[in-house]
Amino acid sequence: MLTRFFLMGLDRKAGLVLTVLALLAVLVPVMTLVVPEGSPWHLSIFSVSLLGKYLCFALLALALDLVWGYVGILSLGHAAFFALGGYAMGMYLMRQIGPRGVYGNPILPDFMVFLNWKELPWYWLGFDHFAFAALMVLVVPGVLAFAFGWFAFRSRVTGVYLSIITQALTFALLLAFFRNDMGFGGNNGLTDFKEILGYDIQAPGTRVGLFLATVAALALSYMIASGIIASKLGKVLVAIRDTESRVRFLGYDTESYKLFAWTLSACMAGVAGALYVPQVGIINPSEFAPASSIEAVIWVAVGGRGTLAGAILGAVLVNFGKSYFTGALPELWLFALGGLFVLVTLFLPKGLLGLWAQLTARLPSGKGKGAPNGKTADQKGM
Amino acid sequence: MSAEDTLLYLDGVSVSFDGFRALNNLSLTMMPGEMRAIIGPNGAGKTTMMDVITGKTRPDHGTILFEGETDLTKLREAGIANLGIGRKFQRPTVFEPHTVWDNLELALKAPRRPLNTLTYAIGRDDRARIEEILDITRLSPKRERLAGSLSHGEKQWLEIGMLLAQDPKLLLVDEPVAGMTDAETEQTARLLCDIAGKHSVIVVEHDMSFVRALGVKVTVLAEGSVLAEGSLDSVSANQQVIDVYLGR
Amino acid sequence: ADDTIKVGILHSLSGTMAISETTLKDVMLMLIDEQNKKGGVLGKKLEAVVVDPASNWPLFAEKARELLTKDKVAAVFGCWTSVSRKSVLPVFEELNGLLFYPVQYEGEESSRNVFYTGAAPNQQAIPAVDYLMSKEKVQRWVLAGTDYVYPRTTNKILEAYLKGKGVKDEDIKINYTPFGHSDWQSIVADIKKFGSAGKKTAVVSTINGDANVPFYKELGNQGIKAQDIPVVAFSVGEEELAGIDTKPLLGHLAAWNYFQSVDTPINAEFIKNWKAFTKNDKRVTNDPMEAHYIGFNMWVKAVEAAGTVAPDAVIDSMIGVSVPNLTGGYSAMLPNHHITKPVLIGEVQENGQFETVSKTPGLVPGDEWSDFLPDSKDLISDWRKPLSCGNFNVKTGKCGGKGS
Amino acid sequence: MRRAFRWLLAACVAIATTSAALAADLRPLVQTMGSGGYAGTEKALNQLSEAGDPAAVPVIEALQAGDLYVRKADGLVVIARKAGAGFALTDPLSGAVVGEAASGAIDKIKINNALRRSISATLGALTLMSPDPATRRSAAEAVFKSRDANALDTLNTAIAKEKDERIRRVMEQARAAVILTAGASEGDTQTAIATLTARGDRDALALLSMIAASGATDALKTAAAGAVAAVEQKLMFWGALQNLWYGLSLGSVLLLAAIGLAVTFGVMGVINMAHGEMVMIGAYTTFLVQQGLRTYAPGLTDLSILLALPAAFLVSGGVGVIIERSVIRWLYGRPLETLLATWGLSLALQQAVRSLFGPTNREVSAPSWMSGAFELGGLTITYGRLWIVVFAFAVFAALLVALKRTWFGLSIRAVTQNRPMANAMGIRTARVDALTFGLGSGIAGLAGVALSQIDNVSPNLGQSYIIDSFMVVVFGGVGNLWGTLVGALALGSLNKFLEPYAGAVLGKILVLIFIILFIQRRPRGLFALKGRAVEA
Amino acid sequence: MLDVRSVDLHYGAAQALRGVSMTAQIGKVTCLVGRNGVGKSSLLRAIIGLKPVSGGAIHWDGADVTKLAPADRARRGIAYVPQGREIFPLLTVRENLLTGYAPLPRGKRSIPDEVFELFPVLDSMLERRGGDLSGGQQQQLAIGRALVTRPRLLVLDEPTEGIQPSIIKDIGRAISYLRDKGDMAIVLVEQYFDFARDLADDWTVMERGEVVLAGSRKALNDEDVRQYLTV
Ligand SMILES: Nc1ncnc2c1ncn2[C@@H]1O[C@H](COP(=O)(O)OP(=O)(O)OP(=O)(O)O)[C@@H](O)[C@H]1O
Ligand SMILES: Nc1ncnc2c1ncn2[C@@H]1O[C@H](COP(=O)(O)OP(=O)(O)OP(=O)(O)O)[C@@H](O)[C@H]1O
Ligand SMILES: NC(N)=O
Ligand SMILES: [Mg+2]
Ligand SMILES: [Mg+2]
Repeated sequence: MLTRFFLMGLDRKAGLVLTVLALLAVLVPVMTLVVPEGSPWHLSIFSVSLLGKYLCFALLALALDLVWGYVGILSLGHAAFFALGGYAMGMYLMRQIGPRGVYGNPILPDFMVFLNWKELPWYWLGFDHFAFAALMVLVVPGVLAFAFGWFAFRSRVTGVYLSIITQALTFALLLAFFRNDMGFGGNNGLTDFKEILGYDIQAPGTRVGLFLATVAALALSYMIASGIIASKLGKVLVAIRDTESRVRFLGYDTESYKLFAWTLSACMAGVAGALYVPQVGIINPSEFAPASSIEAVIWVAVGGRGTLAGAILGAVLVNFGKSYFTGALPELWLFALGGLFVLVTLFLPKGLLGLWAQLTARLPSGKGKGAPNGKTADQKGM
Repeated sequence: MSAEDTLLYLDGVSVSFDGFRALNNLSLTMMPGEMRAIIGPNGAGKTTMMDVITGKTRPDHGTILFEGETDLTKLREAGIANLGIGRKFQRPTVFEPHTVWDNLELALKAPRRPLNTLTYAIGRDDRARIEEILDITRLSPKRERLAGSLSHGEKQWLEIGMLLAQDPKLLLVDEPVAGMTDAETEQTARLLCDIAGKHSVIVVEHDMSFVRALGVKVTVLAEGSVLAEGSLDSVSANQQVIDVYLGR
Repeated sequence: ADDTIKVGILHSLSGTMAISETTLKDVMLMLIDEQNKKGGVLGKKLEAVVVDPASNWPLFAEKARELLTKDKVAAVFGCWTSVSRKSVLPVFEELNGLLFYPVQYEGEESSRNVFYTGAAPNQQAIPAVDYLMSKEKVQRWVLAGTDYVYPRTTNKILEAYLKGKGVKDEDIKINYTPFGHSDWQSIVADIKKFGSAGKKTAVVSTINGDANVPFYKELGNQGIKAQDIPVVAFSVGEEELAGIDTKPLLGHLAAWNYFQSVDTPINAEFIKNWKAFTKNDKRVTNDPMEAHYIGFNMWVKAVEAAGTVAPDAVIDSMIGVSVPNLTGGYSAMLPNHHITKPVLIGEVQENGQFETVSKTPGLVPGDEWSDFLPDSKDLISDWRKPLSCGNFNVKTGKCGGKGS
Repeated sequence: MRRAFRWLLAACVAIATTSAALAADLRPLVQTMGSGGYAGTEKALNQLSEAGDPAAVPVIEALQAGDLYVRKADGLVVIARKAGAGFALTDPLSGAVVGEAASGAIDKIKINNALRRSISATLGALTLMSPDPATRRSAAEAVFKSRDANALDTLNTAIAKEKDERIRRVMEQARAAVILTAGASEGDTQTAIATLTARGDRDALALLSMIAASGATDALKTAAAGAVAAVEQKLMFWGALQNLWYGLSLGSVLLLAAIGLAVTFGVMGVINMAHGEMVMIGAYTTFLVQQGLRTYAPGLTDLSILLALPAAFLVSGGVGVIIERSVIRWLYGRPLETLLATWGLSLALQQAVRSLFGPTNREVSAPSWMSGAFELGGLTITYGRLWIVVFAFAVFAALLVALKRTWFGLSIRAVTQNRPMANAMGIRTARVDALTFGLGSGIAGLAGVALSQIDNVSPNLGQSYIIDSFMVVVFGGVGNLWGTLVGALALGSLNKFLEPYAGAVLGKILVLIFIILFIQRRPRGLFALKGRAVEA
Repeated sequence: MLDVRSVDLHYGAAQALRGVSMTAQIGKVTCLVGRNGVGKSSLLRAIIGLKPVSGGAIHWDGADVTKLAPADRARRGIAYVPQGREIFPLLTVRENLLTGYAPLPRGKRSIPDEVFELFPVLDSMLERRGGDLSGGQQQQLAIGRALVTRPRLLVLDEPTEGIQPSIIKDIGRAISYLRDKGDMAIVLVEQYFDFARDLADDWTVMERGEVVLAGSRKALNDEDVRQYLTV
């Protein structure tokens, strides 16, 4: 049954995405660890972590696209789930520092020591175990999303109202995590990690390992998401996006559908955050900033909303652009990026992948999925 | 009359919007298998009555019972639909980004929980049923078309098809033949007559030839309550009905 | 290998911190330019590599890595906020790079790869409070700050310090606000209230960045005069004042290690060059700029002493290097990678400058581990061999903080 | 201006009432002001104060104004005022012209806060008998603050001579403060307590609490304690009102920031992420206007804000029109993509301003009529905030009228509700769209003018208001102008109500949580549109 | 006179109109009929200008209006009663009617009495929001709104849809009245055959995007037309 579910989502596009990911999973380790450093085919560890970071963002974008592209819930607070997953992982990593912190306190992280904390707060307990932390990576964002969604969907909060309260949620979390009193390191966040599962976090092997884990998580999430989309559940979700009330009159309890997709999406975002933190080496409240969530929305839009592959493509391309431009055009890059966003909206109304869809639609087997001109789907959306 | 034997039982239902009474102490009963035509002036409250039955609008007062026991005013839309009450809207409302086929598949009677739909695989029976409905609605050639690209009348047909696919106990049909040619009107009337018997149907229409073709009991609503009830001929002869509705 | 030596500049040019950091990028470009006019370093020209970490902390780490591995810079001058420094710190330690950090900060850190040219708390906060206590006879204190680590830690240190001086709990009021806080009406009114209890009151402000302008505007409008309730700030310099009408703020204070108004020939020269370099007669100078000036000159000197830009050699030769600061003395790099600096207290003037009203007689050595925090008072840092330790515990005689 | 006037008056007094001999006595004291750094100046000032001779007033005022200098050549203390390239020197006591000097030839006598305090106290004591009522009044206030026992005799004389009831009251309060601080007979103390209770402000409270805690007799202590209670009661009442005012004032800032968005987003449905940048452009326009006036018409600088209003409206509005014509117009019916495009525009606009004006704050100074504060009962109301409140309401009312009562407003609403049909009705939708977006942007520009008075004029200005603005519009109910008004005021007041209890950070968090919970109860905002019309 | 000359129209790749030509004379009602989806509404959209044509030309009053925006066509006296009403949901009934002022010069801006005479219900609901009206009331509003513009070419897309019989009769009378005033051309798309037959001066019959039959009522008998409407 499970295989059938996964196979269902496997169309040509999915095949392409998975092939690319598989290629990455093979090529990247070889090019970094096997190919000698002088060779033009060598990939530096720096690039591996960078790629890993892009893929984490891609996973976040995928999660967002699931709810926005297919259910019409425009979350302007998805980075909150990402950050919570990241914090859960960060807490584990902090605990792994052990007595190697500057104050040499075996239990308390440095920031607690210098703020005179005497003992570990209760919510830090258990995070010295990887399994517990890994569970929390799913549970914390999942439970928050479930609770939030349960109330919001039941109250029939939709459209911009939903978007804005998701933004309020992440903004409130931002302010809360900024507070040193919260016990998460305030603005400085969690950083200076040493090892993960006993491996030196900066060792090339570990970095490649983390990268592979990210590829695997992204591939799995992609398969889950496209499986859902291809199922009848997916059709119900799209119908909800378009005309929710009509779906209700057909007897579907739309709230539980939305809650399902929403919670699943939050968990995916949490996983993305958890993989992100060890690769970039820091988690701090700015991940909760509303702008981070908006950026994630932008990645999806650039890639093509409602096309899972587009979300991935958009996240990788925009972030690659950001990395590249901030180095190459440090004083002009905002023009480049801003201009890119404007041009994409004007000339690629369905995102980069819309271009692909347009091209393939001409081919005889194109079944013409998606709205005729993007109009109907968007009018009600958000 | 006791509520128990009825399929639908409305008693003293009132709805007002900002002081305007759209339904005024409306009472109406439907027996299982019955088909009823409802006519009445524009703004009489016909659509509002359907809204109240299907949970779209909450009544200010009054009782609405389904199958003599279920209090519909306590339920939400999906719950009501799952009891077996289906509806066609006055303005055709279909899932525009879905194909005609998918619209029907979504409407098709089947378990409605998320897990059910996640694991749903279309079977031979379901396929056959959809084909059948496509034939009835003459949308077969357009099965792969997106519903959003259908013309007005085609959407009307698609929505009727969706209602059939749902296979509800009670069908609420709001102006099914608006925008249809005379021939299609006749065909629709036949279709509804076929359905009646096994199902109960409430039809709202302004097309008198259509109502005549149905040949069922007619209820005339005006200003939110029942003005007259009886055969079409008897209500057409009613002077009040002529004054407010039929005209000269 | 090449005929240039690359120097990385890691300051935000966009986002919330651009307002402060862009200037530091410019001053670095000027310093590098001047050095090149003098013939460069080790006979090679210096080449600046500018990147924009965009006020985004993970991006700081990424850009640091890029500078060190891709551009192979010999040293990096950068960061402003503590979080950005914390974010890049593991990168510099892993890749054995050099970071010069030019901003006053909360202390409690000493890395082999970082040189802290801004003030530690004992080079700014403590002397400022001393001044208020002795010269302004302040007895009651409002510690107002932005809610993040630098103000929190500074206030923690100050609280301990003040209590040590006999200030009672009820005479200390601590208030935190979010970043970018812009509505100061009630807080300023509260300060006024707190200050009208009959005891001389002062505000110690660790309010950061954007929040300062509305704060001072509100102070001015509600008529809090420096002679009644003076405000001493640690994050307000000439650059920040340039955005405010300073007439109502006459006499409010700031504690720094440098003011543009400092009347020394070397400073006059610096200011002249700066205005020429930026082609803008109105550009002001400030303390973190001086810190970069000192840090850069120290690096040049250390590289020349070591004869190479190889990190290990430079790190070793940095300690003890002494270069002129802009206030007329010499600043020296200490074994704890902090430097010696004079502490100046200045009062805001109508022209947006500070007038020095107090200057420490000698130079104050930067103290990385505060003596006023229980867990750090036994720690010292000394990067000279053989100790080579950033957190040596003098009680246990071991490197590595309190533990083993 | 006023200072010069006062100086003149004081100078007249000095000449009229003092003999030349006395002035001669002061001269050596004045001469010592320039030596010994702050401590030396302070010492000389104290001696001047003890001398109690009003002839010293011009000297001290010059010191306060930073006009007192030492001539390097001979150490002579002079008043120096800028004249042409150099300075015109006068004798501080006689006012006689001494000569001229280049700026390098004289040294300013510097003052610090401690000195400023002494100066106010001394001037207070010395000017209690000034013929100018305003001077006397501020002198009395200065003495009240300094509680300088030296001033007691003069104060008594002044009270006896004072004819103006209100000034005498302040003098009596000053006297009470001096007495309570220095200690006096029980009877005098009782009177002082009564006087201060009548004053009833925080300063009075501080003094009264002091007596309540450490009065000489139990009777005094009880009297003072009673007075403390009475004053506290009163202050609490005013405190609550004050808080309400803060709420209103914050609310009107939110309203101003949000109201343009209520047009571009609320009415037009454009998720306008560049709204904040329109505000920012308005603020920079204000800066430019002020800068321009400073250079070309310095006399009009006080009016710069007024001139900036139309300018900012036109500039921001113009930018809005350009944006609409070039980008937004392709996106109607695709509201989500407006988010992407306007976000891009917002990045580019920020960077453009950064490149043009530099990354740092720009100074926009407050005109005199927007500076300072006045007391209204126990309320302190700053002029700046007051004008912003008035302005916010004026803009709101104007917009309301424009949208509800004019043909243009009707076209806007028709176009935004059904663009093709409006076009078919004969409404030129393209023009209406451009003007509507321009209107919203122009209003944002107006907000920028106001915000330049209380916040940073920096490239980040807009970013700090965009989220709040969206919250306000959505909280109030999208598409409902009244909702925006009430939403802004409600959120502002709630914030100010929470702040004293929870602190600014937690207060803000609580407000956000409140918004989340509130939307659960009213999923379409405060002033939700109901009925078929919206569901359709 | 309206003169549509071999117009083509596409939705994306799908062609909805193929070389359609028709005319409508001043003082006459031209009835356009055909089964669902044959392209009647598409033709009307082309005439109004809401959908650009991909070939052919549209002339009105002797001028080529093919390239004009809908608003400019409205200013030349073309008014439209769309299928599905398309009233402005959040405007009140009064405001909906006032939008009809757009093409009128200031002096002529008033609501003609005949609107309220025809549809008294509108008069009693002036302050209600258009979107709250019942379906039939909205249809009446849509016709009323078009009349406010004092059109010289009135284009109606199934105006009787959802309207109670007595008012259908009123609308029929209104259309004949407007025709009989002699200064207006009327194009009427109608499925309700009896209604159309009573009003039609000329017929145009469509099938699959093409005009298959056209002519005056005298020239064609009912059965000629009807054959294209059966299933
Ligand atoms: N949300 C609302 N606000 C105000 N009035 C409303 C609202 N909903 C319905 N009405 C009014 O209630 C009355 C009944 O409307 P309803 O749609 O039920 O009429 P109907 O009988 O279906 O008419 P029709 O035959 O024209 O479809 C109408 O006058 C309508 O204007
Ligand atoms: N927005 C659209 N996108 C794509 N195709 C469309 C669109 N609107 C109409 N069509 C198609 O164009 C053809 C003509 O449609 P049109 O609406 O003109 O028909 P009609 O004659 O008015 O039918 P009805 O009597 O049902 O209103 C139909 O096949 C329809 O599917
Ligand atoms: N180090 C600071 N000022 O954040
Ligand atoms: Mg109806
Ligand atoms: Mg049609």
